[in-house]
Amino acid sequence: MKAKEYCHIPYIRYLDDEGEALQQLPAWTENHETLIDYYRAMVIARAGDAKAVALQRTGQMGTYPSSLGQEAISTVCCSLLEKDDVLIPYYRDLPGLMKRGIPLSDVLLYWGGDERGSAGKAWGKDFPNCVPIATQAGHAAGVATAFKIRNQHHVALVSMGDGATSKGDFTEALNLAGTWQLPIVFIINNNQWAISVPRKIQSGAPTLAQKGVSAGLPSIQVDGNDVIALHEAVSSAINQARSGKGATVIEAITYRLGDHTTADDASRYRESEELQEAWGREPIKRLRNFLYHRGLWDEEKEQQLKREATELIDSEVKRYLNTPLPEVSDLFDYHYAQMPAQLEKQKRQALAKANGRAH
Amino acid sequence: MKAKEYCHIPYIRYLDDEGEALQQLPAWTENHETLIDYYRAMVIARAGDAKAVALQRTGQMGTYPSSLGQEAISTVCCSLLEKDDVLIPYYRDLPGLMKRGIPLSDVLLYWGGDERGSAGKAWGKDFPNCVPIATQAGHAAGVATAFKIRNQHHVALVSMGDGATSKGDFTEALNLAGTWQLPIVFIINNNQWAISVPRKIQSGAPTLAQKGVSAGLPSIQVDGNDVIALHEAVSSAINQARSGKGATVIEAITYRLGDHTTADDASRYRESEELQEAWGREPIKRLRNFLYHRGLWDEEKEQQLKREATELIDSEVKRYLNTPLPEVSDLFDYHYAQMPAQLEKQKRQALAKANGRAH
Amino acid sequence: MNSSVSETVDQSIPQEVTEKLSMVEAVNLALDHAMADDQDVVLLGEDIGVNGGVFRATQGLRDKYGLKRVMDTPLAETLITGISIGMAAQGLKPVAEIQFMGFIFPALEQLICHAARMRNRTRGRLSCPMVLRAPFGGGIHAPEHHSESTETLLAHIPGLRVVIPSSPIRAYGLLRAAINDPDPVIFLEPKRIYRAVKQAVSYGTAILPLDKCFTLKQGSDVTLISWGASIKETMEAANTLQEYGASVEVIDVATIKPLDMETILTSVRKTGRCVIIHEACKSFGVGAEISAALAEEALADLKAPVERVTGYDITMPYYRMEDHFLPKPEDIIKAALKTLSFH
Amino acid sequence: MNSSVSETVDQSIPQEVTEKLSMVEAVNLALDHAMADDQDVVLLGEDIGVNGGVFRATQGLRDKYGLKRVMDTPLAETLITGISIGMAAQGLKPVAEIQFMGFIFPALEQLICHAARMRNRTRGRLSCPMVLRAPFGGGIHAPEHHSESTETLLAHIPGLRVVIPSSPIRAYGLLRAAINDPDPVIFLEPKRIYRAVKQAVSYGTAILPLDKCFTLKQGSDVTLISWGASIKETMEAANTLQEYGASVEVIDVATIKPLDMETILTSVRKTGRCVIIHEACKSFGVGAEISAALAEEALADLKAPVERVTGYDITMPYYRMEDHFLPKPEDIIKAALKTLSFH
Ligand SMILES: Cc1ncc(C[n+]2csc(CCOP(=O)(O)OP(=O)(O)O)c2C)c(N)n1
Ligand SMILES: Cc1ncc(C[n+]2csc(CCOP(=O)(O)OP(=O)(O)O)c2C)c(N)n1
Ligand SMILES: [Mg+2]
Ligand SMILES: [Mg+2]
Repeated sequence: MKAKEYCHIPYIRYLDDEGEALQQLPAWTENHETLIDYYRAMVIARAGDAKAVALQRTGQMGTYPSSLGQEAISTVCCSLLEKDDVLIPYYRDLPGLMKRGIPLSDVLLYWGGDERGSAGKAWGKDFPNCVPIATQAGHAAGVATAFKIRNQHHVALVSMGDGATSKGDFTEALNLAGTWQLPIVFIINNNQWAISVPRKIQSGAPTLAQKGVSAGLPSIQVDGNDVIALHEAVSSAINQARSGKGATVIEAITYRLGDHTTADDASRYRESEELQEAWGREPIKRLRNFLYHRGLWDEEKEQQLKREATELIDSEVKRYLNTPLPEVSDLFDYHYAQMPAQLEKQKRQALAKANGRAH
Repeated sequence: MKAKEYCHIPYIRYLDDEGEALQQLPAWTENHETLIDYYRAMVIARAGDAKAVALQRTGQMGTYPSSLGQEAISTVCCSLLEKDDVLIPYYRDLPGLMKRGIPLSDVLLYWGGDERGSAGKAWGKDFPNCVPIATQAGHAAGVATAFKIRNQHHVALVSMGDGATSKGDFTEALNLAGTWQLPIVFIINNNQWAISVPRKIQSGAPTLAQKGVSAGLPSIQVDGNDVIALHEAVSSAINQARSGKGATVIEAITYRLGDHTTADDASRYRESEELQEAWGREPIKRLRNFLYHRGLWDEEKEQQLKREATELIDSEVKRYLNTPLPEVSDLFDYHYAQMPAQLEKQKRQALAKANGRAH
Repeated sequence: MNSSVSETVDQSIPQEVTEKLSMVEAVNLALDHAMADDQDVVLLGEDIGVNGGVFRATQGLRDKYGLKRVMDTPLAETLITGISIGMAAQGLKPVAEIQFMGFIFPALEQLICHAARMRNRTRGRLSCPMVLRAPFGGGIHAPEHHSESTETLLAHIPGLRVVIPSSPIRAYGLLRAAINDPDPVIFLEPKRIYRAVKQAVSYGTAILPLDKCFTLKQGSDVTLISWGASIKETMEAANTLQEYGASVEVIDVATIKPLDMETILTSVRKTGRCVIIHEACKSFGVGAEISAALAEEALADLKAPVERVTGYDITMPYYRMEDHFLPKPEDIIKAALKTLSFH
Repeated sequence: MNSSVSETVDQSIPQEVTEKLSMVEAVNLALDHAMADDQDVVLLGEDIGVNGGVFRATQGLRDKYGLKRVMDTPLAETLITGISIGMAAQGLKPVAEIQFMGFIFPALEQLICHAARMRNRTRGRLSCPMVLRAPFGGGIHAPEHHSESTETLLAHIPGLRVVIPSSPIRAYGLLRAAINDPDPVIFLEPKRIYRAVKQAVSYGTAILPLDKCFTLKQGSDVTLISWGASIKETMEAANTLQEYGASVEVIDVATIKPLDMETILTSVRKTGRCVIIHEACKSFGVGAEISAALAEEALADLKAPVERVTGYDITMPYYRMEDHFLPKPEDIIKAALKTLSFH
């Protein structure tokens, strides 16, 4: 009675670590625009991410969780979502947020300790960042339930880390998704670490995808650094959800090339060899090789893209840094549509105090 | 990508609905004592259970959840546990508790609204009844962790209903059991209903056993009305746990022949045909047929057993009904080993009030 | 916002009344009317569908509004709350039932971290117009975990509203208001009085404000303050005290959060004496906030220390002994007489 | 149980001191000594092993005591609490870490329904000698959910103890007591002052009682009452007030539950004036219970209404604005002067 015998989880991969095709590529890859678009998005996201880390290091922003090395997952997922679909992200989704059209400055504002980072119009109905691990899985199930009740053919896409799969919220949502045939895509960014806890002591299951099996959901593993494999898995899952056939669990295998956050020092608990090896599998280099080898990309384009990225990021950082403090009244004004009398009183006290300090 | 294709859960059954062998029986069944012991235990448990219902109906006890039709699971599990193993039961485990040597009167006291029902020596280190669904799964994992830390070759056996498998507590405990290779047997009493919620709208998974697959655990289904199949599955799971090879999930398929509790009226939500059919599969009749057909049981033995049961139950009911009210001080004395001064003050108030009322 | 809302029992008897309803029937009617009025109102919870809820609060609604609007969920309170938040963020108005308040704790992370914060976190971009209903309180000889009163835990959370009715008319009016409200409301139903009295309730019954106490009885010597099922013992005590010659004011707080201290202060400034009654444990209970606020804001007007008549700081006893835990009319009378005789 | 425990900083400096420790180092030392003294003490939590905890409270202990006694768990707070209860029922003494108090909510069902009740439920047959540690409070510019103070939710639960140290010596003495205690103790560590001051702490440092306030400063005009990180601002305010000529008494409540009202009452009966300071939201906070109990039991001695200086009834703001939320020395001074000038 070995568990492994009961359970087979497919693993999808198209490109090897160097960006060479391992098998016949899907037809859509003939349209190079998509791949180039992925590449551009990942390069810009990585530059934005590096800037966010730099802002923290220079005391201009708070704790920040870098998405270094995991850009492919978030980028591909959010490229494939439609506008009326709803993204329920977690805190390591900078690339996807940017792909959804959310200004980098919003994300910086959030990590810079300002609620207005989740308030902008560009967010649409997407969910703000979620810090309490795995709680967003329930929200996704609720969003998908709303779609179903209203007969809307939209999809809820929810992301989370490998650690999040241990929390009951995740499995409760999986179970509902299976029971109610909900239009959800669960995407697990398995970056091998939950802060200092490695994948193997997070769960004894040979794959995290098989958590989906517990709910009777189709469940697959995919190379999370391979945009082609991701595109295949995610688009098929989105289509399935959109056509009323229910949810899919996708475990995307990648690696957290950075520290957990800027407050963390991964060298305390992981071997540098492991990190070095993982650099050899990272998604941007891989796709760059692929594009170079096929003559779809060159050094000039690369330089041009880098300039674009710098320009975009500089202007967003400027917007971030120039955002004045919120009003003190903001702390009170958004708790209830109708402010209770007692809170009104406290607000007046806070304003008086703030004025007192200002003088 | 159909989930079912990824996952095969074995199903164990030895006796058909009429108690005829469906395949070669295991060697231990040659020793008839075990089977007769199971039969006796189930008959006594069912009589005790019926008495508990009657006590509630006649206003002599509070709400009670009958184990009617599900006696085999609890009986076999608790027969196979050793004294130093720890049982972490749920509220539908009367047969097992009696098998563990816990007086029926304790169980009646509990449902009669008296904490002392969980206090007796006979309970050993076993856990008291657990009402908040699935929370006991975490306790079992903790008990098993203690065994592991102390190098004790004991087993934690935890039971729960089909509904309980939807609650995150259960899957969190499964995950830990797999990760830490804990000596646990998870036994699911799948009686097809969670109050009014039928199995199929509790989970979209084809089996509940496959929840264990999410944690990489061996997971099986067993006919929960077939003591031979249960004995095979549970003893093998206990052996595996005891020998350090980790946990097993056993889904025992049975049927709740009664209402959810005495406060429930199942006719509101389930078809009487379904109930009638289920009576045809119930465990006691099945084992009785088996024993009769092999000449191991007869009418005289049956009558003798019924007299024994009545005698035992009458004396236990007497003990229950004659148990005087607890002291008012009991309400306060067991909150802390060292009673805080403020509570001491409240206790004095309560005692004074009680004395005032008594006069 | 400045005047107290007095008891509406006598005021709001609607014209089209055909029958009198118990409190749980009034809850059912409020849900029915809210669903009829607004397509976005959906119900979810354990056993609320064909079974109509273990107390029958949702009886008949699945047949009337269908499976998509009356959803039996799997057994998972974290999930029930999480999906309510997800639905609410999309503009639905979920009304979730937690079968008993003793099982609300798995919902707290979602309530505290998300429901209560969604509006503030997104500066109004998303909101959480959900209601979480739960029967609560002791006195019906229920099993373990079925009799607790832990409203304080919810009252302390900024961004939530906590509402507790104590009559069929208030149950109807407050629940309809809760469902209409654009923010999350915890609606706690004192099950001991689910079927205690009947009142005429109909579509015309007034929708009530969510931040106003109800003055059930006017008086000048002492103010009794309570909510939920304890209103019953409080009114009994008030009547006895009245027979003794005391003029008693009774306030049903009803909206625990936000707390309408204005009505309470006005009353106690007048009477100078106050007894607070609740089933929950005394320490760090809702009564503490009321008592503290009274002494902080009306110290000079207090003619006697405020008295609290409450449960002890112990786990709710199993039912054989629960009577020793629950406040009784004689306890309230004794406390009131103590304040009246204080000098 | 009758006399107050005065500040032990000066009393308990042990003989074998080699170095001065910060509060988080004192926590680490207390864990180390408890594990050395008692084989049954085991640690568990997220990232407490090789990483030594995100604040380094468990640093070095995995290497010293091995994987079986220092357990990195999967990411699941419900589970962490559930297994602690299971282990405790078998006689182990688990000390679990919740990484930040903002993530304690999934633990509440287990804490409320089981940890707090095991002894009472089994009339002493089983018990729950566990400690749940969690860093809490604002002021370190942390991300969302990392800065809340929700001690009230735990203080309201019968069967729990809630303890909050405010200095390295008290952290050591209280944590060792918490681990020795045969009942569940929630041990909340004010992370803003984890490294604020250093004190000499060693194996000889006194183990402290779990139901006694600490009088940090004696005075006769006004009593300032606080706990945790706010003790810092409270002491600053006390010093300034002293310069103004007021004689200030400062009490560190430290043991939030059970609350040592005796020490508090004795002080306020003497001074007649009281300011309570805490970071948590005001309404239904721990301050409410203290203020209510003072007015109920010492009304005649109060020369001025009790003042509460607390967080507002709002969600902890993200860090850019958290300063507007946290009580400041000038707020405390202002409130104290208000009580001093009351007539
Ligand atoms: C409920 C909860 N517990 C603990 C934390 C603290 N915490 C933040 S991130 C993290 C690790 C998450 O790991 P994983 O899910 O793998 O995501 P990753 O950060 O690796 O992308 C922890 C423990 C939290 N945010 N929420
Ligand atoms: C956390 C929690 N939620 C709700 C309940 C109320 N409740 C009691 S039993 C039950 C159904 C349980 O069904 P199942 O797990 O299948 O066990 P069964 O009663 O059928 O044996 C429910 C919802 C509870 N006890 N605990
Ligand atoms: Mg990870
Ligand atoms: Mg069941």
